[in-house]
Amino acid sequence: MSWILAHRYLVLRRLSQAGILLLFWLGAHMHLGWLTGNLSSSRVFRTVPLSDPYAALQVLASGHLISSTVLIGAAVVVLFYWFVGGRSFCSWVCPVNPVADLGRVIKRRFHPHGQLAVAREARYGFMLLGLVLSAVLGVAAFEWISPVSMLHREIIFGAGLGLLVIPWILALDVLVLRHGWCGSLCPLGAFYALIGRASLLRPAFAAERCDHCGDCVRVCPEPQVLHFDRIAAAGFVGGGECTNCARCIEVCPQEVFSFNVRPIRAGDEPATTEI
Amino acid sequence: MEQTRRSFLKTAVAASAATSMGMLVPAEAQAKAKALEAGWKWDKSVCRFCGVGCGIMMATKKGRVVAVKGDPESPVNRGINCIKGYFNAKIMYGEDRLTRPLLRKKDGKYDKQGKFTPVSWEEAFDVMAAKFKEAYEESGPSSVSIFGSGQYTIDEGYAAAKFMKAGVRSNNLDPNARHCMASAVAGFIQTFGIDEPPGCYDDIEVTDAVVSWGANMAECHPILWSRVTDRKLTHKKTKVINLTTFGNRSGDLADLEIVFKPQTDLAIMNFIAKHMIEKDAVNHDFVKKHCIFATGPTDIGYGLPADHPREQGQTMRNKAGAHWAISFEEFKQKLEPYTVEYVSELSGVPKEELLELADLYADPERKVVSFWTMGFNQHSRGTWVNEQIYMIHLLAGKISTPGAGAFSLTGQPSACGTAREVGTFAHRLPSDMVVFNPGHRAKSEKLWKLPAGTLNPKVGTHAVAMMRALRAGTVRFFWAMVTNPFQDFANASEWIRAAREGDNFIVVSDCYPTVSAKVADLILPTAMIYEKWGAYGNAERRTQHWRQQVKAPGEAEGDLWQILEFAKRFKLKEVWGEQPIPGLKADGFEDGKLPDVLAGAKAMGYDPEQTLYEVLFATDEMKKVAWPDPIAEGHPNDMAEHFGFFVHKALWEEYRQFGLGNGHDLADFDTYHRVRGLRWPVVNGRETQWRFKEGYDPYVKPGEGFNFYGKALKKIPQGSLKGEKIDLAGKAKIFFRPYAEPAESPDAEYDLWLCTGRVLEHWHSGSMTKRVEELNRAVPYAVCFMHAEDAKERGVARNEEVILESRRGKVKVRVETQGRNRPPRGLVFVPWFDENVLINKLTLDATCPISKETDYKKCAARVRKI
Amino acid sequence: MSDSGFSRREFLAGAFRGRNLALAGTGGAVWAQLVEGQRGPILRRRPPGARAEPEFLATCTKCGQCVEACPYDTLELATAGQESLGTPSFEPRKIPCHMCPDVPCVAACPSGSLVPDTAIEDARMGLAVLSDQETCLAFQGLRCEVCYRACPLIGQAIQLEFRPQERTGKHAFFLPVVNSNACTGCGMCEHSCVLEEAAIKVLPRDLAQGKLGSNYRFGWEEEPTISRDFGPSDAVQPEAWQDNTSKVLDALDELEETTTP
Amino acid sequence: MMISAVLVATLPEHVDETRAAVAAHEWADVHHVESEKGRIIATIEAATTHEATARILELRNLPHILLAEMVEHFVDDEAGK
Repeated sequence: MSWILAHRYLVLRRLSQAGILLLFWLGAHMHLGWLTGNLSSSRVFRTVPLSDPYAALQVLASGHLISSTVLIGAAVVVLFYWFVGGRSFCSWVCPVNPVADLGRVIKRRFHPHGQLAVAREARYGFMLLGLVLSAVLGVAAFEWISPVSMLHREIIFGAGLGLLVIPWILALDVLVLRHGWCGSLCPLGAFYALIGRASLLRPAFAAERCDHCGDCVRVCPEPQVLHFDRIAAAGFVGGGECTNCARCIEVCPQEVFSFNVRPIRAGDEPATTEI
Repeated sequence: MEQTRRSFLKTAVAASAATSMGMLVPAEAQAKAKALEAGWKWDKSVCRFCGVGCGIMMATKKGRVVAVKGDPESPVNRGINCIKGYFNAKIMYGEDRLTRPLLRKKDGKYDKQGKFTPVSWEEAFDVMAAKFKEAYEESGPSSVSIFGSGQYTIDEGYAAAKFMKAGVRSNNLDPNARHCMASAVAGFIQTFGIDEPPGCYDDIEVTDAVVSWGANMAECHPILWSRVTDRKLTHKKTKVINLTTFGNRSGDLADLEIVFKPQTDLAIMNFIAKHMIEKDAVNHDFVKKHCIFATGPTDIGYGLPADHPREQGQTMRNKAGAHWAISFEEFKQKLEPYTVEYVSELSGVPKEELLELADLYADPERKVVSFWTMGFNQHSRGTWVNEQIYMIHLLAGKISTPGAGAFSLTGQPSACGTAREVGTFAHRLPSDMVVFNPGHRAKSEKLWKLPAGTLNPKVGTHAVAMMRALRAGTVRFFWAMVTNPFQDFANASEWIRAAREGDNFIVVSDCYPTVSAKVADLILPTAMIYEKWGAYGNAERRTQHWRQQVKAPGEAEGDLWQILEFAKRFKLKEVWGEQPIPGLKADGFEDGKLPDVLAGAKAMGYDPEQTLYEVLFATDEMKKVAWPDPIAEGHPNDMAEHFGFFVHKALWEEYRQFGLGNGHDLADFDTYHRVRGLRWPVVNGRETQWRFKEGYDPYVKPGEGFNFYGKALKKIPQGSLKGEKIDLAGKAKIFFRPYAEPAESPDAEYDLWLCTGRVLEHWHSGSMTKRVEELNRAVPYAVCFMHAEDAKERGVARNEEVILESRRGKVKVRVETQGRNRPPRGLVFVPWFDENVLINKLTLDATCPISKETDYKKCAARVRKI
Repeated sequence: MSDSGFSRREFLAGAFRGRNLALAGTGGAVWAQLVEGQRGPILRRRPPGARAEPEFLATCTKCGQCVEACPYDTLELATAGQESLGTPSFEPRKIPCHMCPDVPCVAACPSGSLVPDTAIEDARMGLAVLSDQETCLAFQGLRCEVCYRACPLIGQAIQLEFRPQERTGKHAFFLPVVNSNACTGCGMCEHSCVLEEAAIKVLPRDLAQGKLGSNYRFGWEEEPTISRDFGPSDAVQPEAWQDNTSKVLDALDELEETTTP
Repeated sequence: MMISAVLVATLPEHVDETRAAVAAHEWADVHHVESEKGRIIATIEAATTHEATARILELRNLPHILLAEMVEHFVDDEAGK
């Protein structure tokens, strides 16, 4: 019980990830209309459209008109993540997240060596590259290779070869790339990180209680967002790459972190820091 | 040069032909042929499916059928097949073949509510004989029944008839052909005094017009339709007219497709006759020489139970078949009401279409063949409508002549050969004889070597009556062979309930688990066509024999084996004593009783302890027909091995004695194994293409021109039923039959006509074709064809599942507004092959009161959105 | 605008650092290769109302809502190892399109890749082609034509042509003929073909269909079947002849060898 | 031109007259005769299969003929040209 309390956000995240998959699966196989389609495009209760905004951007970049349904769906999603934190998608919804988390567990236990490092910022490059390639190739370039949608589709529409994404990502994360797929490559994560930079729901940071033990930095998948000076000044973990995973909230003995809504009034907005 | 080459070619072709006919066998050629078909043994056989009777060649290797081909030498099909014929090899190899007898048992004992449990044949027959005798000893021969089939081989049907009629003295034997051909039979007998068509398929190649009435030949007689198509393509004068109650594939070829309202065919034909008389298109010379006019009572009912509202006021229900001679003037007068205006309005057919049709028949320069099947036969006035088509052809003199005739197509492969010729009907004996005719009984008793008085003169329960008797509890033993009655019978739920809930014992012999098997108390696993020797008779009187090709799987045994083995369980003393027959009234018989004939039997040298098997099937004479026989050419014969003599041949030679000199002459057993079938009468080894016509029919003497020599019903009263009897030997009857309302019509509550029928891909109740994966994939389920506007009006879309219901039951079925059939507004068509869309739960068990054949084509139904 | 983990200047500078450029270049090339590999040959039977293939591929979001909407489970998303990953298509031999009048798959499509409000009779999922006459039973004279009777647009999309059967002298051929103007490509024919391998197959339209040259009209047809006029641009322009002597001479030169005795 | 081989069956006692009757047609030739079984193999010349069929039908309607069936059929594109 205490374990569950101590890991309450982890449990909730897994429930959320599994629940969403389950609803999609029921939609596809039992014709339960709560959630139909998949993460690329879907409908809630067969009415409210949802669409992957990055995918929509790629289609636009490829030079094709896009239907209003998809545009509205994309807008709904952008709006939603603007509110709950852009990369909340990554830790609460994305099916790759549990795989990446597993990769971290493996790494922590076995300390494999010889990993390549790519700058975490590379993902932004890939995000742009995705749009450029879409324009060049005339199709939504990332959607054609995206392990995120591939894994998701495979789980919902019948497991095939696409499930190989799991070992591939594990191998990449554990053996090859230091920050792994999610930490340095995923263009979709990068896109949501952009939204996240302005999003409302964030871990608030009570600097006065912090004893600098560093536990939070050790568990954080994107530790660069925990730059003490910056979060102390802002009172929030403001970095777009923060996934609202709440590991920091759970781990901190001082209860320094808690979810809160970031003030958006013009005057209250923390100054953009340029370092 | 060319002449040399030509003669060389002729020599070569002739040599090759001679080789293949086994006349000259150069060793070299033989060796070549053998190498080509390494290990394959080809033998001629017959297609298992419809009444067309296509020849096939079947190759076997190591006890399995490995290939089938159309028999290029078969005059019917010349090597081609339809898609069912193509799959003959596959029908035997379904995964769920029945291979062991299954008996309902509880706690190790038979129990009607028990579960199917595999038992030995021994135990199966023990229980079966006990249940048979239980009913028989309590209530006599009328309480037991066998429901047979037009898919029996000829020898199976013959053995069943002999077992029931001569053995246990019950006439409760009726075939499913009752649902198929009975009206045609009644029409033939009443009109010509003898059963089966005067013409043959060769009519097609020489005719100028083909009129199809209530037959979708394009799907149901595919190879014949192929011949009709060829005639139309190669003989530009040929016209094809398709008369039907819904647009179907036969319309593709037709010059004119006439869609009429159900039942109004009766009126249309009267209009044609009237039109012919008015245009003076009657062949007066022919009519005067060879025909007389006749009519019968009108209020003859609908074959429903007497207390049914529809039967009230139908005073002539019990004399439906009676008729009397009338004058031509009277005949003409009766046709008066059938003007083109009246008939057009009644039938919904535009006047010009009616006139075009009538003119076709009236044109003296045009030979016409009319074909029909279930649209006529499954009709509450089926006999009448059959008689009416002869009325038209006889008036025009277009009959029994190459290219001109009225031809009743059969549905089943041996509806003619087995059901009709053998006499597996409740009123018949072999070769058109009937049980109520003392002379016929005497002849049969003589040929069967029975003591006088053995045969039961009272007509048994016809098919529908058999089911009603099952419901009433008066029939308590029911054995279905080679058919699937609980899927086939109209108003099916009623009979399923009667079978499951009544105090009775139901035996089903089948090769696959069918609806009927599920309803049964005992299931007997049965060998299929190519697993036994046999013969079928097709629609053009062609008798075709085949050899056993492979062995049946597991413990499955043929129907003939089952009948003979079952016969071993009866001793003469159990069946040839005095027997009660409720309602029996006949000259020379005590009312309600069959006499004790054991004394007579003793005088003939029989011992009361002898079994029916010994007396009926293993007589000294039969046992002389030895096995092995050179005619077998290395083919197996499980029956002969088991019983120790050539059972099939022995039965055949006995059976054919009935027809000799009787207009039904058949050739001997061996002849049929050398040819591709022969059309009877076969006199002096020669087959007959056109009966009743001089020059073709050996029974017609020179100078007669035509002779309708059938003997039945040739003494009829004149003027009225009470009139003086006249003899019309040699003549055919031209019947006047009026229009009559259908048994049930759509009304406000049930607002649609329901018509049922077949599709090309499936045979009968689908028990075999549904096991062929390819055919099942082609047509996986039955759909309800309906007009798009009708569907729209009911708010249902194509492919939508709906409830289709009548006063008797309902099924769930998908709606089809496109596709192969195009019903008019107000009619839906559902094929009946699909056991999951058991459409016969809806159909009405009204029958033609004369032929007792059910009308599957008309009842009222409605479509309800789910 | 918000508190980010890096500055824009830093990002831009970083982005153009040599190592990153190389990474982007390599990554881009691999990525493009992967996408191109996906595209593969267009051999898929698309759902009803699908736009022309390139547009369809670009706009389809692979969401699977059409798959979910199909009551017959006809549609499938391409899985890994198949080309155009994630896009919907169907295999008629497994499950054909049943041509629902309300076309639920099209209604479900959010992206417009399946053109909204497509009437099912106007769908062009592919084109049935009787690809092998040598095995087709009808062409051997057998009474099969299962494909014809299975066709939901019987008599329109597949018609029967009757021809006398010379070999038997008394039967006829019933030959199924597909009419490309009416065939929706639903695949009922391919599905129902009773051969071990179907002799009639639904092919993508662009592979299966011919196109009449714009310079010819069928004289007996009132409405021309071609889509475009034969414009002046299709023919050689008069200007091209103005100074074409060299071309003529070249052509004559090429005949040199042929005309040498 | 087409050459069809036809099996003609008759009763043994009628073999000779049947043979003559068949051979009387200018388009028919008799090649093999099996007197004891009453079987004759004849060839028929015809321009089309339909003509061949009609001719077989004609043979079949001759007196004493029990059976006349085509057993081999050969189409010769060379001859007749």
